[in-house]
Formats: sequence, C-alpha cells, structure tokens
Amino acid sequence: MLGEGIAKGLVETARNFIGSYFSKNRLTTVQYPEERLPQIEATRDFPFLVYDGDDWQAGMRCVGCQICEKECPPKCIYIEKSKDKKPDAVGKLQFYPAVFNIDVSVCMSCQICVEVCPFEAIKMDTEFELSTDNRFGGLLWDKARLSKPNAYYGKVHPTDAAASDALLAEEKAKVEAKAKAAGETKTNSELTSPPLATSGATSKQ
Amino acid sequence: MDLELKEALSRQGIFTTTLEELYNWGRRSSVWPLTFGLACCAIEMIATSMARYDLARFGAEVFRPSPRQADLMIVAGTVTKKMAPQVVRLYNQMPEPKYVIAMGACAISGGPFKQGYNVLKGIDRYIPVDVHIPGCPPRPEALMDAFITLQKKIDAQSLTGADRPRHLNAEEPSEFIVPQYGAHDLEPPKNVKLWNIITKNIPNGPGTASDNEPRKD
Amino acid sequence: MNLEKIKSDIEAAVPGCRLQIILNGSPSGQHSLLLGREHAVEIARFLRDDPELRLDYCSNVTGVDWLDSETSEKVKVKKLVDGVEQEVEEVRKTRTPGYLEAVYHLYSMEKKHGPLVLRLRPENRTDHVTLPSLTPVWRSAEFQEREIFDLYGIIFEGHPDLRRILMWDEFEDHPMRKDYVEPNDYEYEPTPHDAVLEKSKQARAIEGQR
Amino acid sequence: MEMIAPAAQELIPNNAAATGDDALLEISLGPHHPSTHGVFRMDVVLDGERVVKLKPVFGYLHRNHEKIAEGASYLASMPYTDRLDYIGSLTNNWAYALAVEKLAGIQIPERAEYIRVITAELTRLQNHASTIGFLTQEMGASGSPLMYSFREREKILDLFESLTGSRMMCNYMRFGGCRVDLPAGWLDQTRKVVADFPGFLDEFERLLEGNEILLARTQGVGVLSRELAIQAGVTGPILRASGVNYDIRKVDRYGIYDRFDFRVPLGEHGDVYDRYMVRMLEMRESLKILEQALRDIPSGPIMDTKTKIRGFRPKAGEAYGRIESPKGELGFFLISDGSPNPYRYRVRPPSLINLTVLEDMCLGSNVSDTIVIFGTIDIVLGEVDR
Repeated sequence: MLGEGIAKGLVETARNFIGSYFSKNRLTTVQYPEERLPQIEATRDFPFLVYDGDDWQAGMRCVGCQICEKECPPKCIYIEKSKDKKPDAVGKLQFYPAVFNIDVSVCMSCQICVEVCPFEAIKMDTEFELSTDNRFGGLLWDKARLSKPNAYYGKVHPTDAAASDALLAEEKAKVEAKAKAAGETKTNSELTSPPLATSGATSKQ
Repeated sequence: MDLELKEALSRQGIFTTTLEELYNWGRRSSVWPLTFGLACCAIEMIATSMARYDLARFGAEVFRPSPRQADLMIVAGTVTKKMAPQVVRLYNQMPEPKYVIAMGACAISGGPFKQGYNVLKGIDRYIPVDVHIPGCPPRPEALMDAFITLQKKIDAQSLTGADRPRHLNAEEPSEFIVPQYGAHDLEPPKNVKLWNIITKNIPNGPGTASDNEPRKD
Repeated sequence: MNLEKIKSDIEAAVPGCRLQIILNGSPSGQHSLLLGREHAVEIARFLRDDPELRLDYCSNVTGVDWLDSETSEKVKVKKLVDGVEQEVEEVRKTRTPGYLEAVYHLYSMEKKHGPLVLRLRPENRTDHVTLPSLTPVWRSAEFQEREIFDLYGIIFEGHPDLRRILMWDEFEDHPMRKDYVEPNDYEYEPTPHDAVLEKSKQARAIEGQR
Repeated sequence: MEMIAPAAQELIPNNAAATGDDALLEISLGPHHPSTHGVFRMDVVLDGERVVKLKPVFGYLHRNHEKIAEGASYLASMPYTDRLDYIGSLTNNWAYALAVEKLAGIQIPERAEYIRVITAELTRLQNHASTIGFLTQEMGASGSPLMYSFREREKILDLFESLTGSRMMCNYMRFGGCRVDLPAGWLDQTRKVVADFPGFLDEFERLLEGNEILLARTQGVGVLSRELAIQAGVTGPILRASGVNYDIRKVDRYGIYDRFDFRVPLGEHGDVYDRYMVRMLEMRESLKILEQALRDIPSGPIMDTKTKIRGFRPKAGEAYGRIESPKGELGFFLISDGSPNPYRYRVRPPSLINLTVLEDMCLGSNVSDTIVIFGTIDIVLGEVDR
C-alpha cells in the first residue's frame, strides 16, 4: 500500500518522542547554562601554566626554555627568558619567563606544548566560556592570566595531576639525594641546572 | 524607571517596561542565524542546533539559508581569501540590525592556518565582529555561551546617545567594501577604516609606539 | 611487482622509450620509474591495458618542486705544488639545476597490486614546463593535474580542462613552488617570533610610509 | 549568488541569451548554499529543470595545509591532519602516522594497533551515521533522521573526548603508536556504545526502509557504472556501491585488519540507494570488527620506544601510505630530505577525486536530484580543498 513505509517511519518518530521522556539513552537536551554535561576528565581546551604553592610568581614551574614556543604548530606562544634566576620548587636556581604570552585566538588546542614540556609546567585547561567582544584585549593571555595553582590542575585532571606530582616528587628526591651526596664533598654547590630528564613524549595531558 | 518600583509592581502582577527594554528584548530573543558553515566549526554549529544542546532555546530556532532573513552571521570556520568576498557580500545583504559571531580561531585571526597564503587573517579585516569565541573548534556550549554574551550585549544597548547601536546611526555604514581578487592577493587586503577602529584600543597595539614590544609586567 | 621486469616489459612494448629506475632510500622501498616525456602516454596506456599488470587505478598524482641545488664536497686532488706532487684538498661545487616533477601512484583494482610509482619531469622549472597529460588514460588524474598546474605551474598538454582549481582565476603565482613569496599581509601580531615578527614589522613599516 | 567567475562565463552556451522556452539557464550553486556541505560551488547549466552541464568549482576552503606542513616538523602536522576531513579526524591521524611509519620503517606495538582499529571503526560509524543523516535531510526529511544520527554521533564523540580530550580534533595518534593509553573504564564504555549501536541502525532502518519517498528519490538516481568508477579513481563506499570489490582494509591489510573477520558489502546498481545501503551495511561490519577488537585487545605499551617524537628526522627518501578512510582511499605521500620538516607533503584526498564523477552522475537529472547525488558522494570540504 502506498504510504505504508511513511506511516511506519512516523510510528518510529512517535516512539522516539515518547521514549525521550523515559530513556536516558536518547540524550535529551541538557539545559545549558543551568545544567551542564558531566565534565569529562581528559577534556582539553587551552593551556595554562602550573605553579606550586601560593605565590604564582615564586612557584612558577616554567623555566622559559622555549621548547613549547618552538614546537607550537600555529606559533601562538611567545616567551622571553628572564635575565636573572629564581629558585624553583626544588630549590635549584632557574630562569623564568619574563614574558609568556599565548594568543588563544590562534591556539588550536592540540596540546603539543604539554607533550613536549619537560618540566610539567604547562597543562591543558577545561575552561571554555571565553567569548568576548574584545579580540586583542580579551584573547591575548599573559603570564598572570595563564598561571593557575597545582591544586586547580589536580581538580580538573585528577589522574594526570597525580601522575605528574609523582613524577616531580621522584625528580625532587633524586635531586635531593644528589645534593646530599655532593654536600658531603662540597658544601657550596651552585647548580647550573640541567633540564629535568622526564619523558616528554609519553607524558599525559 | 526605578528598578525597585518595577520589581514591586511585577510582584503585583503588573509588568512594566520601557520602549528600550522592549525593543532590545525583541531583538535579543529572536536572533536568527544564517545557515552558513565554512569549515570544521560548522559541524559543531550543527551539533549545537541538534537535540542535545538545542540552540533553539535561545531564540535561534530558525537557521535561515537566505541572508535577507537572517540577523546573525556565525562565521564558523576558516575564511579563505577566495571565500572572503562572498562572506562580505553575504554580510552586506543582511538587513540591519545584524550581528556577527566569529566562531573559532580561524574566523578570529586565521588561527592555525594563518601562515597560509590563501587564508584571511581574521574576518574582522572586512566586517565588524560582535563576539569572538576562541577554540578550535569551540565546544557547543561555548557557542551557546557566545550567544548569551551577544544577548547581553544587545540588552545593554541604549537606543539614543553617542553609543547607540550602528543600525540606529544613519551615518554609520551598513555595507562594507567587498574585496576583489587580485593578481597576488585580495584588493584591498583589509578594510583600513574598520581595522583602525578595532585596533585603536589595544594597549600595546599597532597604533601605539611600543608596537610588538613585549609587555612588561 | 618487480620494477626491473616492468621496465623491460615496457621497453619491449614501447620501443625507443626512455626509462630510468629511481631508487628510494627510505625503508618503504617504493622505487619509481622515470619516464621520458615523448612516450609517456603510450607507456601509461600499456601499463593500464597489459593483462599482467592491469594498473587500472591511478591513485595519487603529485607535483614536486626541486630547487636548484649546490652541493659542495671536499675532494682530494693530486697536484703539482712547487714541483712536488702533493695531495691537496679542494672544494668542488656541483650545481644541479632545479626541476619540477609529477609523480603518479598506480594500483590495480583488478589484480589488487601496487603501487607502481611513475615520475615525469619537464625540461626545467621556468620556461619549458610542459608534460603530456595522463588524464586521457586515467580520468582520476583530471583534478589532480589541474591542481599541479595551479600550484606548481606544470602545463599538461592534452588535458581536457586545464584551469586553475584551488586559487582564483586572476591569481598569477604558483604558490606551492618552493621559491614562492607570499604577499605580506601580516599585521599587528600579538605573539610574533622569527619570520612572523619580521614580516609583521615590514608590513607596519610599509604602512607607516603610506 | 550573483558571482560569476570568468571561467564560469565560458560555460554559458551561445544560446543562453535567447529567451523563450528553450533557453538554457546558467546558475551557480554555492559557495553559500545550505546543501553543499560547506563552501562548495557547482556551475550548473540547466535546460528547464534538467542538468546539461555541471562543473564543480573548488578552492573556497583551500587552507594551504600542504604548504604549512612543508614548513613544520613532522609532529606539528599531526594536529593539522585532524582538520582535513574534520568529521573523521582519527582516520586522518592514522593515515598520516602510517605514511610516516613507512617512511621511517617504524613498527608499532600491538596494543596501539588495536586502539587504532577501534578508534578508526568508531570514526567510520559516526561518519556514516552523519552522512546518512545529511543525505536524508537533503531529500527533505528535515530534522528527525539527522537528529537521530547526531544523537548517536554524540555518544561516539563522548568516547573520543574521554580518550583524546577533544570531541572532533583528536590529535591522538603518533608515529610509533598512540599518545595516551586508554583511560580506566573506557573499554567498557565503548563496549556499551557498540552493543547499543545496532539498536540505532534498526531504528534507522525502520524509519526509512520502505519509505516511498526515499525509494523514489534514490532508486535509479545517479547511476555510476563500474567501469567509470574504476577509470575515475573513485574509492570508498561509492566504488563498492558500483560493485567493485576494493576495500583497502582487505587489499593492503594494513595495521592488523587481517585478524578480523568482516565482509565487504557491495552494491549492484551503483545508484544513490546502493550507496546509502552500502553505508548502512558497512556500519554493521564495523560493529563486527569492533566487537572482535574489543574482545582481543592485549595490554602492553602503546608507543614504540625507539621513535623520537621531537626532533624526528627520517632518512632521505619517500613513502606513500594509504588507508581506507570512511570516504575512500586517504593517502599521504611524503618526501624526506633528511631534515626535520618533510620536503614534500601531499594528501591524496578521497573527497576531491570522488567528485570527478559528479558531472557524469548528474547529467540529465533534476536539480533536486543533483543535491541528493552530491550528498551521497559524502565530501568534506576541508579535505577537498585542503
């Protein structure tokens, strides 16, 4: 009979309509902004700089090595290395970025910067509500805007943050053991720090 | 009108409004976008209009294929130099009041492809953009957030005075120059007038002496 | 597929053709066959129709631009210095003129083998840039040869519809060539470095003069 | 659109100026057209409602992917491949990774191979689902089918997001393996999605199967002959709908596809209906592969330890690597000169080459059918223009 196929299809649509009131599998509308989808842990959006402790300037992990600047595919990172050094979390004297800008209007969220960073200093954020009417003012993020505490990292990516913390603790223990050994022979050791040898390739974001 | 009085009245079931509020409410609540996808972001735009995110809740139910019936152009994707004249022409064909959302890195600045010879480094070289959403591509929620931002922006507009919206100012242009294909590049490579307005307020921008000098903090 | 055998098969079928095997240094082992321009279409037809090969499917057509290159190597030469024969190191420079290249990857849908890689080279990269089109043999080359014409400037003789495909018709350059200089439309760049910083500065300087 | 490029003007036949019933009409469909899947343009010459001539015009999304890649390191091109066929980023990743692995002779660990198969087949599922959604939308079934297919797509995108961090631009594979290991519980989640997916297919079939409008709009429309398909280098579901048994998963047996038991659905008539059905059946076969892969996936490393990601310099040489992407043969041709950047980086885009036969399929049909035929080719402009 002509129209039978169409009628069958309409039955299916009706089933779907009614089903949407009962079945979670039918993914009914999430009423953003009042309700939100559950946060997926691995989600990435834009990079941020991790700092330890409370003071973002003192605790900044980034040493301004400019690897991410070089590897960034769309070239949206701009770093200027500092002239002087400051002690890092472990106590070693390190350079720090005098300028660290990310132009998020160019960033493609590929997280290659995270992958290549040997210092666990740059990580991906999950914040996405960033729409602005000011292109240059609102989308060029400087060091202060980019810095976020390690606790925040632990909140948005708990698994990765735990792995990263463990890695850093291990590094720290190694350095301390070395310093101890060195301290027995020589008391005053001005360390010019070699880059921490962590495996950038396998680090999770 | 006094806000407290207004609230007190609304509790009594009497709703008052000003012409301005009514006008802005009308504009804000039925922003019809143009069915206009350029690249990757267009897929997220489609996803946003589907059941799970449902852009219709913001009064953007109807995607109009014709620019004559649309209020909002979502520039969703990379604008190439070959496409730029058409984008500007579509914008010119839209009736006032009209808004532009630059969705995604490519539309804002050329994004990851800005080093390409055929990629326009930001649609705001030719048309004024109201809201920028960074992301590559922005999540559907980010597009909805931009919608809310746009609605707030419309709500805050006053109908009179120097800062009234463009469509109420007869001196402001509603159409912009359409670039022409040249032998090596688009002619002109940017709408200088518009560009100067955009870059005027950058603290460190091209208008200032410390152009491209690193920011000191 | 044995490239030597294919070469001798072609030589038997198309007498007088120029063929050369080009070895590939990568572990992929995809060596290629450089064809002379004069007999390219005949060879292509043979490859397609030969019942043993039946390379009926031309998958990929690529342009490659090789710039003029200069390699210098140190050579030890025996020379008479002050009447005594001595070994002297001399830097010898070899200039290889640049050339354009079209690379075809052939497969067989019937026999399910492949790839056979063909290469065609026009005389030089400036004024003699014609190649015979293989579109009459494999239609899949149609858009890809147009693309090579557009981006590399190789003119394919015998192509049914050779127009620009990706860039607009008024465009004059061939942007995929290695020596193409793109128009400087950089502007205020918030995160400039290296080349972009230079370009941005240049553009601003020119603007300032206007 | 009033824009007529000079090239298009040449298309106008001599009698176009004539008025009356027999006048030919030249129109430009696109680049802004709701059913051209982006910024594609067709210069069509019409005799009444019949298509007499059709020339595709490309380049409105030419983003210079190849040129940018030639100036960037091997790693930096990986996120750009996501943006080629932006509906199926993971298959693009795989094709590029495969080409680099061929170029440098890299072996990848077994677990990584399985992850690649799983993600690629999930990509195929969501690609075919959304293609059929768009196709029915273009036939006039506005709304429902597209919404259903996007609903299923969202479930798969959630999987991608929890694995790779991004819904669409996954940037997940690396030459030598994959970037991160599967998160806890991901396999169970995937098993659930895979188990539920046939329900969606059944629903879709009930919705459309036997629908008189669908049958009238698809059967016998846009026939592509077997010979022409081979001659024009068409690949993917379109080729198989024309009855040619050529699936690179079976021919090249790249990755570990020789371990799975699956069949290649073939069409008989090469019309729009066959192309639709081939895609439906291919989804069922993909589900079979997924079930086997999810059952057999071993534990172990996911990256080849010898491969350097940063400062990767393959030996001078060249390689062409190809895979069966949801749209057809996606290949990458790389020439290395020993430097950290590829000397030549070329994408063999299935969407572009499949469009070769667009005119042949559309000649003589109505404008409305042209849109449907165009829809079954399943192009993504990011890949056509690159």
